[in-house]
Amino acid sequence: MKNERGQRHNYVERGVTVGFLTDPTLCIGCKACEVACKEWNDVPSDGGARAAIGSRSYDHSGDLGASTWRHVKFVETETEEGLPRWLFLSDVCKHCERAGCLEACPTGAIWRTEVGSVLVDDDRCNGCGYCVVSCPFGVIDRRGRPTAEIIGSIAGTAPSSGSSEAVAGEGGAFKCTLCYDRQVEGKIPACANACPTDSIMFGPLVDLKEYAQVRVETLHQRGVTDAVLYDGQEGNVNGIHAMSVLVGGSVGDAAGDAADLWGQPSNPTAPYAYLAASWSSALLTVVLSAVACWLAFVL
Amino acid sequence: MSDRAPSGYADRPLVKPPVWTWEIPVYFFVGGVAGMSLLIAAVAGLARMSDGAPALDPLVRKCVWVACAGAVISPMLLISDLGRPMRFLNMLSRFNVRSPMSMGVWILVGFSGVSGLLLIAVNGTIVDLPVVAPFAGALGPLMTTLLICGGLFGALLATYTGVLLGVSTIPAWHQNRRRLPVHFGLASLGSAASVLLLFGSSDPVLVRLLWIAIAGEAGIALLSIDRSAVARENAAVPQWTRLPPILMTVASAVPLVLGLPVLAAISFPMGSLLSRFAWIKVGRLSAMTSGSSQRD
Amino acid sequence: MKTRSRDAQRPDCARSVCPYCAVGCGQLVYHRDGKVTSIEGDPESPINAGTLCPKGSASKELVTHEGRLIWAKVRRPGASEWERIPLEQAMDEIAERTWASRNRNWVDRDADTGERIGHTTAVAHLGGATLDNEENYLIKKLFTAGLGMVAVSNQARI
Amino acid sequence: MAEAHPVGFRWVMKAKERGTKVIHVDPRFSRTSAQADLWMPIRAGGDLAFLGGLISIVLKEKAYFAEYVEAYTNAGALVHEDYQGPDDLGGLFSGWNAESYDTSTWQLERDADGVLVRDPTMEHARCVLQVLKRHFARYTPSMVEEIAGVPEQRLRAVADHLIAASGPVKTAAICYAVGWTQHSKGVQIIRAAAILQLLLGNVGRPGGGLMALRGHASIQGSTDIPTLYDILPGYLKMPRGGVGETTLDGWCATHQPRTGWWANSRRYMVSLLKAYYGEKATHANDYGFGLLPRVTKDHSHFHYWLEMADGGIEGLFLMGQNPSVGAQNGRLERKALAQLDWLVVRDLVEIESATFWKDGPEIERGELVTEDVKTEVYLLPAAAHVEKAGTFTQTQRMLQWREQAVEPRADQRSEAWFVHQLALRLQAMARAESDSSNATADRDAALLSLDWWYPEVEHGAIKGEPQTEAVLAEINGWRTVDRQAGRAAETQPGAVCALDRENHVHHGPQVAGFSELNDDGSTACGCWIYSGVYGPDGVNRAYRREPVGRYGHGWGYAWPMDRRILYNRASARPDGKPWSKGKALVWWDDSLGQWTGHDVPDFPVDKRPDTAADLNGEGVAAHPGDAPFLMQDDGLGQLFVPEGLVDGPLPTHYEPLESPLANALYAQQSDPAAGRFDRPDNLFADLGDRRFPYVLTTYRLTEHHTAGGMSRTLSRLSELQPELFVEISFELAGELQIEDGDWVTVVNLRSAVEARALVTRRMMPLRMGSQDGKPRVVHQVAMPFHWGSSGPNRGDVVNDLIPLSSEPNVSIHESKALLCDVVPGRRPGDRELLQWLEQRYPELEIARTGGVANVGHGARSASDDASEELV
Repeated sequence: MKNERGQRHNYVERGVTVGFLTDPTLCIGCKACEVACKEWNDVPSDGGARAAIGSRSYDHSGDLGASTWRHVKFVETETEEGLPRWLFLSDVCKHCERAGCLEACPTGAIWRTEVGSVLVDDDRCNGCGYCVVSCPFGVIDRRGRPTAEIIGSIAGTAPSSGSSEAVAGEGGAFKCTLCYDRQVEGKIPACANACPTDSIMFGPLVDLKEYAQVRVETLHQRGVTDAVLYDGQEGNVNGIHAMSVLVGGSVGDAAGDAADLWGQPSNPTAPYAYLAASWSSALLTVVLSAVACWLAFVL
Repeated sequence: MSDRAPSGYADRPLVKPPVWTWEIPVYFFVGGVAGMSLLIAAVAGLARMSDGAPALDPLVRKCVWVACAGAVISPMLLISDLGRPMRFLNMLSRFNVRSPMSMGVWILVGFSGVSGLLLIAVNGTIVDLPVVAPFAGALGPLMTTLLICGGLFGALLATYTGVLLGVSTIPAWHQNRRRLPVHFGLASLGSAASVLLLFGSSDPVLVRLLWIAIAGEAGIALLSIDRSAVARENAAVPQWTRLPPILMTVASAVPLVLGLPVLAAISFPMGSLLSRFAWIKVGRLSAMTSGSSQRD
Repeated sequence: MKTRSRDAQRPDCARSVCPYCAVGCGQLVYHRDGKVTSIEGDPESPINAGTLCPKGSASKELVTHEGRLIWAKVRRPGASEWERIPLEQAMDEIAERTWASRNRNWVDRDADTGERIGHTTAVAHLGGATLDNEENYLIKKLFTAGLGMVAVSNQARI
Repeated sequence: MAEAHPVGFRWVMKAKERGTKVIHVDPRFSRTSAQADLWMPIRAGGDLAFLGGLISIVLKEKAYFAEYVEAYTNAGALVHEDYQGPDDLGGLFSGWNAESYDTSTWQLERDADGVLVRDPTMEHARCVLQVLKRHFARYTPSMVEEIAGVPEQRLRAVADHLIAASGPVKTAAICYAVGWTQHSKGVQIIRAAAILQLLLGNVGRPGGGLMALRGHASIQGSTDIPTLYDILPGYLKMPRGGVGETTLDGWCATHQPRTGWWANSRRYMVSLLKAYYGEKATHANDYGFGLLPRVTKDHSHFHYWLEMADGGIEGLFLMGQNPSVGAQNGRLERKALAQLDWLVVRDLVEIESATFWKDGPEIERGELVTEDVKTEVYLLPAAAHVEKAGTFTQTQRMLQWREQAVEPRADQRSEAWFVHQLALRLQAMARAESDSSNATADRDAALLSLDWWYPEVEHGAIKGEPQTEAVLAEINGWRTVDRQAGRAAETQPGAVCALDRENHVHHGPQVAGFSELNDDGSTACGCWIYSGVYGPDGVNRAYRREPVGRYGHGWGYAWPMDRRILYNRASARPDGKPWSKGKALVWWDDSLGQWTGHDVPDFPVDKRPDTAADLNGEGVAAHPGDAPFLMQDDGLGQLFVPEGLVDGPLPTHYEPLESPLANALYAQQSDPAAGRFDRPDNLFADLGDRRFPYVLTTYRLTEHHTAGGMSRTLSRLSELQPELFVEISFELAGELQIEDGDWVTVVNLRSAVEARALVTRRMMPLRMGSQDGKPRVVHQVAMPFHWGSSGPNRGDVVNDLIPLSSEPNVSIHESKALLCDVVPGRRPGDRELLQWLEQRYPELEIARTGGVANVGHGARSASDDASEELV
């Protein structure tokens, strides 16, 4: 399976559900995906929650967020013989099958496109911020004030260049758009287009799923026995469109500690799971308080 | 293999902290007070019915005034917290049952509408208008339905905010998704009663309501002492977040017992307001410590 | 829903090569109304097949960021600030200084053997690895074959 | 390679997916190591010992590709009787006379007709193969471990992989970059790799060879058409003063061998002179050969920079280079700029080299005072790669034409415009002066003879831009037209850009390739190796974009003659058949009576493989049909190099100029012919100086570009690597009690640099033999060198830590293996830095003050035995 860079695809017209498969065993940690994404989408510099030097190997982008839509993670570990082992993985919004952000959005700004990607319409979003606390992967964020200040004040790292002047698109929620505007043109997303080693694979989700199984199997045969597929089947998001192979966890584990190592939830839970319990409690309170008032009056 | 753990991301936050600032906790408090005062108005009006029409005694009038004040202030607070305030109308472009934020907006709209009508109705000027005269007979049941709707919207307004936090990925919030609506409801009820007391209404019902709220809060406090969210054990939780339960229970009960209701009517709402700020702060800390290696 | 698609009206697209390292990745430079809109890998290049590294991917910012010099500037001896200078005047002044320094330090013949040397070591040049072949050709032709400058060097040093 | 050539590494990854073994040798476990099958940690400076170890194994176990070595290399040639190697002379070769080598004892035996005497069995005691075996005999696995820190079984693993991947059916490739070249013995390290590849039969074959991963977009171009002091376009040597090269014949006597491709030198030089001086280059005036300036010493960057530091240079042009950050001994580099009368800087941004007088470190430290710096600095904006058309030559010798996308803005201009406008002005001044008096006739003869004919084009608001296609046409070469015989009415067929600025016919049809160049003035050619890029068919081959076949012919133009793999005759057996079906590249086709294959044959197309050598033939005709290495005099791969290298015919391990170890193999500590520029502001630490216990090496990051002018100024790259750091092992960090992310200061005799400590397991202490009974452990620290004092993303200049030095053959500096100390905490502020340095290392103050050590400066280092000095 290969990224089709020369020809134009017509996934949008045919409504084909597309996605990413990221394979860390091909990644060289060059961060071309981070730069290509920002250049194509004019994403401003993420001077905000900057991971200070020394806290995360060569990863200074810190986290996905409103101004970092692709984020290469670096893990330094060791082989059995005690030789260094350096792993890289390009993280991105998961475009969940059932997306917490989409369900939380009160303005309908977040919608699912014909290719199954979850897209924030920057012209509708009024920055209410509820999607930010509804994403089980901690991806989407509101740009500019006050997220940077909040994180800065808590994590004790004042935003290094928390520039006060207005940031482009300030106040809106942002995340990876799976380059919907490129896809309308029949082009593949900017990150997959740039990736020198095709570690980021873009294509129909069905084909990616099939290829992912084959790839994990091949890796196991080749001795990369700790390779597992992280496809979001656990938890309640019913699968994710941006899958990745994970390495570095313990051999043969279900994706548990590999997910932990890479800072991914092993059991991503979109908040809709809590609706019933919370609303019922609210309605019960309404009734009880009405009764309480009645009693207070009548006695 | 050396004992050195791999430099991984297990200690990095799994979810993002809330982006809301002071306007939201204040709105939770103001909305709660306004909401519950309309509930009190409704119950008061219906409990003291006379000849098919709810009594519009001074307590009900005050409650409606408080509700209307809340109905005016709340939207301003919500809109000011938006990243793009000028687009607040987009919230009204759809009705999304699965989003507590969307439901909350419609509850607030409903509440504001009803409290507006009640304000007019309660002031009696409408009754003398010649155009209204022929419907005089229907006023009683109209007032009843208005009060019932107001009470319903009011109570929902006071409790949906609990659902707003409860239905989220923030561990400290969703782990308390059942407790939060109850807590916000009771806190609002008690605060509404206190506010009315402070506005000079001496109706003994208010003190009883305050007692109910205090008892409720004491119950919740006892329940949550044993386990509660990751926030409690987390060392980074500032001390002041432990203050609200005390204010709303002991610090309110003692003045009541000593016959100083005004003191209680100050302590309780203060505890209630502080509690909203505490839950936001705890929510942020909970997000920042949501890394898999810190999972409790 | 407004899609900000850059290719909607097919702006011109220049075929170029990345200015950073010597791998020589092909680049497509999309531009409209005299401005570069985006730069990505050239899918037909057998070298990079449409891919780019982080530096190559940053080419658009490289050619459009505000830190780029736009106006010629000169710092007069002892001055503590730059001052603007018209480009033509700068060229004249540079030509005069080159001419003067070269002639003042012209070595026509070897003092002992009388052998023709015909060079100056008082005017030097550094740079070239990031320039075009045509530019390096003109530099060597003018400076060495024309002016007799021998102190000509660049990053390669082979 | 994944770090500095990520897209080049795409193809290594594709090969790895198909089973190719990838071995990475590097002092630091980098992103390349992360994807390699085998990482080889090595002590910076031990590369040649490591390669010698591999050669020694290949020779001892006769694992070399015998048929290839016997036929295609000078393995069988006999070395001069009086030749003596480093084992005999304590690390030197015979012929060393304290300053340089007399190479007479290195010559190979020739018979009466001058043909090489070769022992086909390669057993003769004096034959090159046996000399090689003796030379590398002591590079045993244990010796390699002691010198390079490479464990024995790991060296064995690499040898096994290389041997298994060589021979008729398989090939192995070696890719290298400045990690090998930037050493005081850099050329010899490459030589060792070349010997290894020749022995394994990997040169000239698909998937084999030795590839230099060059660093800049057109650095290959800037050596092919060189802005370098000692060569002319096409690697023709610049005439030197005092060695009898006053005439063309004199020059040809030394640079035109009778045999081998260089026999054509005269035709290329005359054609170049015709391109330079046009009609003024005639048979009568030796085609203007006398007009060329003579080289009298080493005029390369460091050498003339030291003259500049001593006030010997008045003016400097900086065109696309930022020495204040990118060059070694930054303090000396920047202070030297202050000695200039005038400086012209042409760049995209306001680089440190343009603002040394304003906010350079020396200003902060008080070493320079703005008002006292008299240098007049012109800062002219340059056009970017999308704002001008032209060709780059990438690392596989391929020329690629760039289309111009947009117009430059305001004063932004291309370098071509700048040089063209400067040339017009200078020629006008020369004409004015020569009209008034002919005293200066001799001095300005060259400038006035210069054929500056370039037609101009207008684009956007810019006038006076020389037509780039015209310059490329001149580079390709054409048949000259006798313009005195009246104006030719119209251009001849096959001519390209034939009208000059006055619309007169300037030249005739383009030549199709360098085989058409003559030495009678009938042809002109700006760079013979590029000839063929813009032929008579008017097709600019650098502009082609239709790749065909495995090697992408039809995309761009690889010199020479669009050949993709050099010496590919060696991909066929002596009898012309491919070594194996899978590795067939070029072979003899009997039916066609020609060489054919997947690449342009690097051999006379119709010369049969069994052709005997023509004893008095000229050039390649003198070679037999089975001599692939056309550029060499004997057409053979040079395992032993009798001529052309100034520091020895065979690679020999020497320690870096600053090393923690004594040379374990020979008494000679470092390369005898390497230059150290011993000066007060360029001191080296002596062997065993315990004040500098750690090995320092430098490298590049993927996210930044050399001196940072094209990356630190971009937000999208800067935020990926926001701060300077130094990579330190957990073990060393433990000894120094520093944590990941702490500030540390790296200091040596040149300067002190502060950086964040990145404590990692990717830097490993090396166990290297033993020292006074205990196993010796050597710690290494590694630093990227992109940061500087200007622009939004600033940091200390790592190159300040590195002394000027020059490798004997190409005068490249040694910046990959040095010594340093690592001190926890930030360095003192700029004001106190120099005093702090001199306190730590009194010899700095002695050097600065010329011998008077000020007692008042406090603590003395243990090694200081100077008598008590009065204040």
